[in-house]
Amino acid sequence: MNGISSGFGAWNPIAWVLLFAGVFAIAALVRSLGRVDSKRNTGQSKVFLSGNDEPADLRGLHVRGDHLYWGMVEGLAGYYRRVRALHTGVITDYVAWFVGVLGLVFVILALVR
Amino acid sequence: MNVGNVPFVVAALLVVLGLYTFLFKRNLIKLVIGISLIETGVNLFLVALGYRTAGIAPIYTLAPAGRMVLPTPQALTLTSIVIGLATTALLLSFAVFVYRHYGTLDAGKIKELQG
Amino acid sequence: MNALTVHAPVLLVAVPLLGAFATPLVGRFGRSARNVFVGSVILFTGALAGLMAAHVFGLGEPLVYVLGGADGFGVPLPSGMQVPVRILFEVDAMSAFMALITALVALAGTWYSFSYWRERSGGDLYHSLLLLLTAGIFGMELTGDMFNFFVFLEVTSIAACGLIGFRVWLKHSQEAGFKVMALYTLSGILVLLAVGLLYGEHGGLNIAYLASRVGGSLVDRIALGLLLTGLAMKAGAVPLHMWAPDAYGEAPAPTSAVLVANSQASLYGLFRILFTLYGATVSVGALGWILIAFALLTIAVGVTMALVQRDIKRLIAYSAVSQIGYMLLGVGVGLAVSVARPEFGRTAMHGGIFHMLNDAACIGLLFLASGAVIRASGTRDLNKMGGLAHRMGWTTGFFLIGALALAGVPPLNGFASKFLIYESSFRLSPILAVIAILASIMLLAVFVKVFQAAFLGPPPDGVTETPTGMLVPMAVLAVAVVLLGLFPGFFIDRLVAPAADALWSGRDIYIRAILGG
Amino acid sequence: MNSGMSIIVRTVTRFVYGLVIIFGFYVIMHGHLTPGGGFQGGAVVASGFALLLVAFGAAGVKGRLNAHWLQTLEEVGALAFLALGLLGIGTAFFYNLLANGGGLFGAAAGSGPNTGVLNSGGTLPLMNWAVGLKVMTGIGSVVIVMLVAGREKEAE
Repeated sequence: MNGISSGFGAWNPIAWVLLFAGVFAIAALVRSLGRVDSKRNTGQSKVFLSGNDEPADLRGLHVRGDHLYWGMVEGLAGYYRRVRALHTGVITDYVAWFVGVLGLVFVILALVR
Repeated sequence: MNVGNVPFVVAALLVVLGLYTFLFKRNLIKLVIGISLIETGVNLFLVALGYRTAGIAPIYTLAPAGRMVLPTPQALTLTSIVIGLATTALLLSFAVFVYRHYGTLDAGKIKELQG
Repeated sequence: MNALTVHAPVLLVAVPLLGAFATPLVGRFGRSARNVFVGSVILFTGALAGLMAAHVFGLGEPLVYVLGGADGFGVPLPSGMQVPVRILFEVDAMSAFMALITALVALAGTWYSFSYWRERSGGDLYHSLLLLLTAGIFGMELTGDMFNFFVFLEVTSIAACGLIGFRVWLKHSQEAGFKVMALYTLSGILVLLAVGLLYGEHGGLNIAYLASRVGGSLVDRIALGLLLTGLAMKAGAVPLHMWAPDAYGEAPAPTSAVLVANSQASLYGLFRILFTLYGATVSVGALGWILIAFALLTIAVGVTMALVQRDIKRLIAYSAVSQIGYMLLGVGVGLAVSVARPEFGRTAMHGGIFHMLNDAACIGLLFLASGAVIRASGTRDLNKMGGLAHRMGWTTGFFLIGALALAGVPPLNGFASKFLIYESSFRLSPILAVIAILASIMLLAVFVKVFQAAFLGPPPDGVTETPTGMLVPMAVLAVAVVLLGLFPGFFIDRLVAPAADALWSGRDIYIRAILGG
Repeated sequence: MNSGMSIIVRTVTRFVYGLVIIFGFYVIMHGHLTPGGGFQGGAVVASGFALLLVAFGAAGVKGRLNAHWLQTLEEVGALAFLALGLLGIGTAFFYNLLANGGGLFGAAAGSGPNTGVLNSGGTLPLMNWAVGLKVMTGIGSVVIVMLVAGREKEAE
């Protein structure tokens, strides 16, 4: 009753959660068996920033929204230039799209039986 | 009087004219007029659907003998006119406020929301 | 079967409508009186939707409610002829399912509004419009009459645009209001033209009556094209989606959540027309592939455009657009194979319909959370916010749940429905599944961006946790998301399967409920 | 700001205004018998309001037409309509409880051409009045709001 099946594969979230809990339990067990010899407030707990010192004032140091995925957006620049050009913001263009799709649907409906 | 298919032709013309206005005019007020034109065309189409040659209004009070036209499309048309009134009023109020904020009614210049 | 259940379909429209008109009057007695009134109206509506759904799902056949009389849907003339003129509501499992979705979202959105709407004036009319929108959505979902469908469509258009442009002092909301209203009106008029064509051809407006008469004639096809395009526009399918980011982005946050329910109601109308009204009279293969083409474009363009947005509301709006694509994909696959009826077609329908419920919960949650984010940071620009997680633990948690669920991360609910869509669309054509999965991964990337930009980073000054009044509706939706994710089998068996089967194989039952025989 | 139009228009408006409103009420009253009804009659009455506004200007009618009160009456009209619908909920929503029952608007009206009985139609005439109230006040307040919205700019 809990799982779902597509006739091709199956999915049971409770089993998945239990499995993950088991894996986490094993991981926690392994971790608890490890050595505890790291020391706080020494060089060991310092943030490593390519060898630079950690800035004293963190204010304003934040990876902003646009900084993420700029490489990907750059790679898809051609695609984005075209797609953004479609969203002109001019209402008449939107209506033109509507009329165009309407015509296309009419043509398809006229052709099929 | 036999009107034939004339109302349907006029309705189609009105719809096409309205779409033309909507596609090729840039003034917001003209766009609203275009919408009204399409609406009028559709309303005319609905009324014409119920028309019968030489029919009289479908009201029994002091009705002369004769065939009546179909009342349902008239009721539909009335409802659609009422809705059209509300949408037109709302669109025109938006146009007023857009003009206040942007200082123009040119649809080509009112495109800050894009992308 | 008590009186309340019998009258539930009409009361679901009448009660919010009554509330909408009475709200400005009650508002005279102060803000808290108005809140109590609106809150109890929407609670009562939700209870009615639940009652009606329980009844309809138990009944196994459509519940028919005739306005103005209990003696069937025809008026007998002196000549003995039955004229099918009465307006009626016909509620089958699909309608009841949609009513449940609407009730959930409207409940959360309205309760959220009480704390969200802080302006001194205008709150009465705002809540009035919100109730009007809810009434219109219920009407679209429950009606059994094409013309009534058009009327309720226009009611939702007017109420929705009133809400989008409600804050008249904001420049962009006016621009969005005009554009959205113009496009809504255009699609509404074309739906009316289609209704007129169907009326002229078959002499009736009742969906069941029309379904029994409709064939594949030229007029029927023109009407189908108009309805298909008009409703696809109102649902926000690419390339007719341009209004959607404007509308969702510029509306007040709780309204955006309810607007999603509005789009889904249009989608419901589209499915109702394709499956129940037209059935297999026009090539289902072609129609199914039209839907699939819409779906793929919607998924791809929606998610890629979401990635580059800088405005948080607009970003969520584009991801909402992409989710419409998943519903179209599931149902389109189901429609494309609905004559051959392989088992995976039914699975695809289940996925698509289940995704409507899941999407309403996750996107609603995200819009509500974005309202809290905007309230805290005072801006909608992702480049100017950051560090909210330091002070707003609950909001962060709810946003995370919504985002992960929408991106289809197991074990949350988005994955359960997308799983069914992937597996079944793979059976039709592997390309479909590949595009759907890739887009889902990209959606996760989109929300990583939002999460990083808004919640992580150094703590900002003067930010406090969201008020409890706004957190509780978010919590309700978050609990729904988690429950739907953890027990998908239960919900599919009880809710989704009857609803999807009402479309997939319920056409004859729908017609017989009205016409008998 | 010039309030209103010339003396000729104003004088004619004084004469015509009452007639327009009475005609509107007539159309509402006879909505169930003759062409027209709540919406049309309400629109006629509202056109009377618009006439006043055009002739006397926004300032000239400030005391007579109050948008606030119009909006309240609009809500009352809508609520009355819904309440009339709920009146028949014993049978079905919008069930015509009063028709053919004697009493208020309860006279039986025959089928086919007749001379028209004002006291017939059951809840229909009452609904016409509710709709008429809503429409006349609704359109009236829309006209006022739009006129004021247009004038504000000039006053600045």
